[in-house]
Amino acid sequence: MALTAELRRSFYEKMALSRAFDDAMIALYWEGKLPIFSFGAGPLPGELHCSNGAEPVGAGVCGALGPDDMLTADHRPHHVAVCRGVDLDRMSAELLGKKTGLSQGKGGHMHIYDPAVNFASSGIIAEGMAPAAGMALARRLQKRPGVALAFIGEGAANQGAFHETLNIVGVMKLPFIVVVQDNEWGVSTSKAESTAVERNSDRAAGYGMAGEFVATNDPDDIYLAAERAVARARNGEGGTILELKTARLAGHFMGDQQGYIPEQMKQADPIPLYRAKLIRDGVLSEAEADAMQSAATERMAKAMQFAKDSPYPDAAEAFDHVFAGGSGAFDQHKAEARA
Amino acid sequence: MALTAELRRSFYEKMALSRAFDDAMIALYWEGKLPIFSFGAGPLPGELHCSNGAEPVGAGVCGALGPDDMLTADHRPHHVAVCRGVDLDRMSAELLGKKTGLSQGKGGHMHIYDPAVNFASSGIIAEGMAPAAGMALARRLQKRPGVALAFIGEGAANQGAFHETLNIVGVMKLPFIVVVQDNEWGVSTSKAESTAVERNSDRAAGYGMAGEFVATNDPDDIYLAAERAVARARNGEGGTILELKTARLAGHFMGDQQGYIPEQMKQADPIPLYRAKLIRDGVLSEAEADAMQSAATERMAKAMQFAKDSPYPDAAEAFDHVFAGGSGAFDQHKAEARA
Amino acid sequence: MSRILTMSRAGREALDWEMERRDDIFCLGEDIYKFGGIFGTMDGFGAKYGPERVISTPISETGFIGMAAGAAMAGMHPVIDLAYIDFIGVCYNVLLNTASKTHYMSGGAVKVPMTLLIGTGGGYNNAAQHSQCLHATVAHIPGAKVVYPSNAHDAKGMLHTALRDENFVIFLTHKGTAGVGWMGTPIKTTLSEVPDEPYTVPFGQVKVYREGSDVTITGLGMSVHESLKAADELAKEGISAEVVDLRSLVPLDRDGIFASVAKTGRLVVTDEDYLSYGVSGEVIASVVERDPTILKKPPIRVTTPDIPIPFARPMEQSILPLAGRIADAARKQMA
Amino acid sequence: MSRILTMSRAGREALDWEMERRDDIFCLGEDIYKFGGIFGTMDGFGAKYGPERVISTPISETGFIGMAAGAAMAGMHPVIDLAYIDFIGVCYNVLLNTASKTHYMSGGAVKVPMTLLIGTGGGYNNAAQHSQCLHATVAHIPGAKVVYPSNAHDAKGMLHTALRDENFVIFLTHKGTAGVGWMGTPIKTTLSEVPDEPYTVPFGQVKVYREGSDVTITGLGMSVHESLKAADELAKEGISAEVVDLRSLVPLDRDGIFASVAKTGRLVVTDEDYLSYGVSGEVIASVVERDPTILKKPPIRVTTPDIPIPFARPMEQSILPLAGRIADAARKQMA
Ligand SMILES: Cc1ncc(C[n+]2csc(CCOP(=O)(O)OP(=O)(O)O)c2C)c(N)n1
Ligand SMILES: Cc1ncc(C[n+]2csc(CCOP(=O)(O)OP(=O)(O)O)c2C)c(N)n1
Ligand SMILES: [Mg+2]
Ligand SMILES: [Mg+2]
Repeated sequence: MALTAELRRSFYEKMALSRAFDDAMIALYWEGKLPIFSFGAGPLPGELHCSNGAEPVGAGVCGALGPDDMLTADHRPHHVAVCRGVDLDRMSAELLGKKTGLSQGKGGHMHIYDPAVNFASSGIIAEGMAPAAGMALARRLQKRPGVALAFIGEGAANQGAFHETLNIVGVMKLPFIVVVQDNEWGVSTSKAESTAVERNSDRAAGYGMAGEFVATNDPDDIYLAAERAVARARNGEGGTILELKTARLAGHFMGDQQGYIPEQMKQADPIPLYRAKLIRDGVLSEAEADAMQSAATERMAKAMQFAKDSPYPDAAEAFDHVFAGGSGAFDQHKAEARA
Repeated sequence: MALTAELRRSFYEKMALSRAFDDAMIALYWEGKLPIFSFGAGPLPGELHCSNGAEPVGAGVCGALGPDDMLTADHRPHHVAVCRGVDLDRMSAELLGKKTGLSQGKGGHMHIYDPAVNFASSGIIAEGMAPAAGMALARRLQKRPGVALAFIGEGAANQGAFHETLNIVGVMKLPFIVVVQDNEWGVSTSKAESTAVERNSDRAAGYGMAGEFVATNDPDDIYLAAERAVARARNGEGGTILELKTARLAGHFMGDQQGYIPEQMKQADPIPLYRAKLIRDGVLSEAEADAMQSAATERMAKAMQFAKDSPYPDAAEAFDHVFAGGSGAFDQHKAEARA
Repeated sequence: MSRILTMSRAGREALDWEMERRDDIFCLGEDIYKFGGIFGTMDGFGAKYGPERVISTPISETGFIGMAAGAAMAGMHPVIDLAYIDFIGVCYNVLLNTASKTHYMSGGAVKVPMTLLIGTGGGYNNAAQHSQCLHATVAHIPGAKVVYPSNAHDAKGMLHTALRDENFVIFLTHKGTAGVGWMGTPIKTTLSEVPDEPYTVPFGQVKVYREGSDVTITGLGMSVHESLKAADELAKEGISAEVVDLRSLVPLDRDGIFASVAKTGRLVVTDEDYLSYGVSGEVIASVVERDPTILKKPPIRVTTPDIPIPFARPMEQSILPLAGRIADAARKQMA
Repeated sequence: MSRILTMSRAGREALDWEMERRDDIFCLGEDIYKFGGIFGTMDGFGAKYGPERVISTPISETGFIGMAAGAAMAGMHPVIDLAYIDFIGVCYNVLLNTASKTHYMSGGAVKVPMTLLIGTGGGYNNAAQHSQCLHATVAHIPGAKVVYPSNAHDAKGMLHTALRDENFVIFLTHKGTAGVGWMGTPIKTTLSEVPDEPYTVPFGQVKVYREGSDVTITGLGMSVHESLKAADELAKEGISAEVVDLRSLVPLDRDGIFASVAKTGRLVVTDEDYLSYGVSGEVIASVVERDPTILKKPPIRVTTPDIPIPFARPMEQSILPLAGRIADAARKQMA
């Protein structure tokens, strides 16, 4: 699909919505955590890894996908989830641990699952690599269309699962794309400190697959590279390592002071840049851009209201969903434990 | 060191000794296992992975090493151990599970340790990668010389530990060499079926290190490539993936019928080829070669006699060496268990 | 009709029957296309079902077991052959955090139906890295079912059950019980009359292998057969031992264990896994947390002690929970 | 001289003292150079000891922990920070087959002295993959020592002991007990008077935190402090609870546990790890295999059930072994 004005406007809309999601969650996160910080306090407890700055990855890559395609994300899933079209109300409710959440409050922000749009995420580094490749294999066996994508960080590219999965993908020529989101940091460790090669996309040669690198953190460029990768996958030409330079503007997680980041490594916010570009290109007017911004903020406000208004799950629900369909003896143990 | 006639003669001697070791063990292995095969039967029980055909790797690489260098090998360790100079009597005794064995009968053929020559081996695929890199790191911290080498098979190059270790070696520029012994097979799976790239040495670019590939299974060529890799490591130029085409003439392990190997993939025996070459080059006469052969056979016969004449460990020794220096409460449990 | 089969052949029959009828099942594992899996469970499947459904993988356990989990999430039911349980160390995260927890973490939105075949145990001088049981290590994971047939009848019935389960099932078989060519003559008590027709054996029920009135001996996998040997010895001495096969670790049939001990009043727990923090302690705790007064004597554990498995035969044979040690423990109970 | 310290500061003091005097110790882990480790055990060490001895690694646990094992074999004593125990899945083979078994498999020829620092536990809504205890999973490995201080005094003394041990020591600390900035106000009972001077606390000895005569409550890590809270409650009701901190899982002080239960005749076992195949069963089995008749009542386990840790606060708080559940169990024992 060509990079139409309509498509580019949708990129901006999605990026704005993703940012609205993170900003709303960040604001809520600090409730109950000041003056004394504690992961477990407040209405949004636990670790929170926000996507501020990575929105172009979500918008550009998801823009190149169809409904059959399958995605796994990592501990920083919001931008991919929002741009993929994961149910915003239920995702918000999940972050707050509510019964109406996508996982009925069992998962939290690192464990976002929405089968309706083939989206899954989890919190162990590089954990999503192999399952995504397996989803691609499943579709091949089912003779159904669909490309699988694993979204990981540049830090995850040094985990064994990265290597094992890409080698198998190469051998089987599976329709698989690993999106390496290079935001320069793995917690406090820079890519140069952790990675023996400048570009992970250069590792593609070691797996008999294609490598793509986009340096701009611009959704247009990301979309075009993703589209090439998706086309190869659909044509049976196998996998791609798609490495995208991006940004991490809100720290590793909430509470990270980022004192370790030197001035010259401060990263730019891609959203105002893209806004200016679209206006320069005559794709968007200031007024339209503002309208999109406020639409995003309103939509997110609605989602947050839904989440806040939703009830918490009952304590006893903790015993549900351990096994699908239950299991005789386990139910008994469950009953005992409940008693 | 130049590839002198003396050195080449020593290659032949070492290869002959390694082969004598395997042939003697193979002969013994079948005692007690016919007509009904059982891993656990006979004087040499357990799995046995022999090195027949891989002798040039041991001779050529070890020929380029010094006493400070450190080696880890895998489940197929004999050729590396023999060529490194591991105590032949005690290694033979270990395979037979005798008290005089290198591990006092606790290890068996997959677990050969001889600190006197910095040699270790173990049986989980690619398990030796990271420990070898750690030995290199230890020497750097101790300000002592020494290059570390991990000997693995081409099948092990698809294990996560391969990737994680090489990336760290690349980042830290450690004096480390991974010797990828490409004998074409991982059990019944060919390299083409398991590996997305033709040469693992090409994966070196992904780790910012050098790659070397030797196609001949000839100790002279292997020695020269290994010497280059060792020189780089000693000069602080970092690691090397040294991939060596070699042969697996006695099957994956004893009992492997190898029915899966097509005619055109049958592999040549490197020892007669090298013998002919040395004679062609006037480095060795037929008589000298024969003398070396029988010297090897005799030396191995002596080792096997030592092993056979040695006593088995007492059953109760099973409780020793769980912890260095013992441990109060464990000793008590040990005593209870012994009672 | 029915015939006497080994566990290996019986298991193969179940998998073959299900694969013939269902497109969602496919097999993954090292060397399975040519070798049919460590226990021959997929023997001949390469030729019969082709390389698409019988996939020989690289030596990349995190890769292919993780892929199996993803394929399961996408509607397939993968059957994976991991060969030896000693190898779980290189793929443990897939078991611990992915396959077992995704259904829960998704609030039931995502199912992960997959069956992982693993061989356990030693006794054949394969040393510390190829002889472990480690069944407690996988049974401690919430969200994974763990079953452990010890005979051909259960192997077929429980594999049918596993293949029809919507969850992650870890299907353990002790190498010495399977009746495969590389382990010598099959153990008689592992063989059984196996019906041609498919049938299921439910998870979570102990099997009383042999009724007895004096002492309960619990076992799993190989230790069931050593317990039966011991029971024969004991019978000659007039001691009537009841041999209880746990069969399933998750779910565990605590009622079944308690019922037998309540009857005999004496308990010997056998286990080839390491002593501490494992199955043996759990079995004893399950009994006494209900009622310690049913015990006429302190229960005795006959297990592999907390030591790596030694290679040499005299050492390995002495530390395994073999019939001799089991019978001695039962005699102590009667003393 | 001595001061009140958190576990975090106390542990740091021990490591700092040893590193100042010994060249064989160096540190490996993710982000330790800039962040000083999950518990601040290496706080400021980057600046003090430099990047050669305080190495921030890539996210490659099999790589850097395997390297630590190799460095140990070559004469160093690495101290590794693995952050959360939930991550053992990606490096389990190094723990299970390399670091723990090499000394044995080499017949004592090769030593592997290394200390692995790991954080455990939940209670702060970090969900199923960042809240596990899994201490039973590492304690089941033969050849690894596993210790678990619950207060500042033991944290310093046991870390000195670990750093002077010739073996692989897994050093566990419950995140909620460490007294680190991201977990809120430190729990009072984790703080202690800590001498400036170095001292060692031996492994394999339980610590009786609080003497009592009616019921024994065993705990480890966080559950010690929940047990103490429960004991306070119970005291008001005239129930005298003895709180026993296991402190060390390998070796386990079975005598110490038995002595307390022999005195009180009643046993409540607390554990934040999953119920089945873990520490709670082992503690009960250790007691009754010696003598079940010392128990006046069936022992009760108060643990995290066999379910993944749920995210939402109402669910997580209900499944953890907190003071309320512990006190109820003790009351049942007295009823
Ligand atoms: C196996 C494993 N090791 C360590 C962690 C802890 N951890 C969580 S996020 C993170 C950094 C990941 O960096 P990167 O992959 O670049 O993603 P980013 O946070 O930059 O988006 C680490 C080390 C983990 N979750 N899993
Ligand atoms: C992690 C792990 N997976 C599987 C095995 C079983 N196994 C032992 S040797 C082997 C084949 C290894 O092939 P390669 O690395 O090429 O070495 P070769 O046998 O050819 O010398 C396999 C799969 C193992 N020991 N460890
Ligand atoms: Mg990053
Ligand atoms: Mg090979």
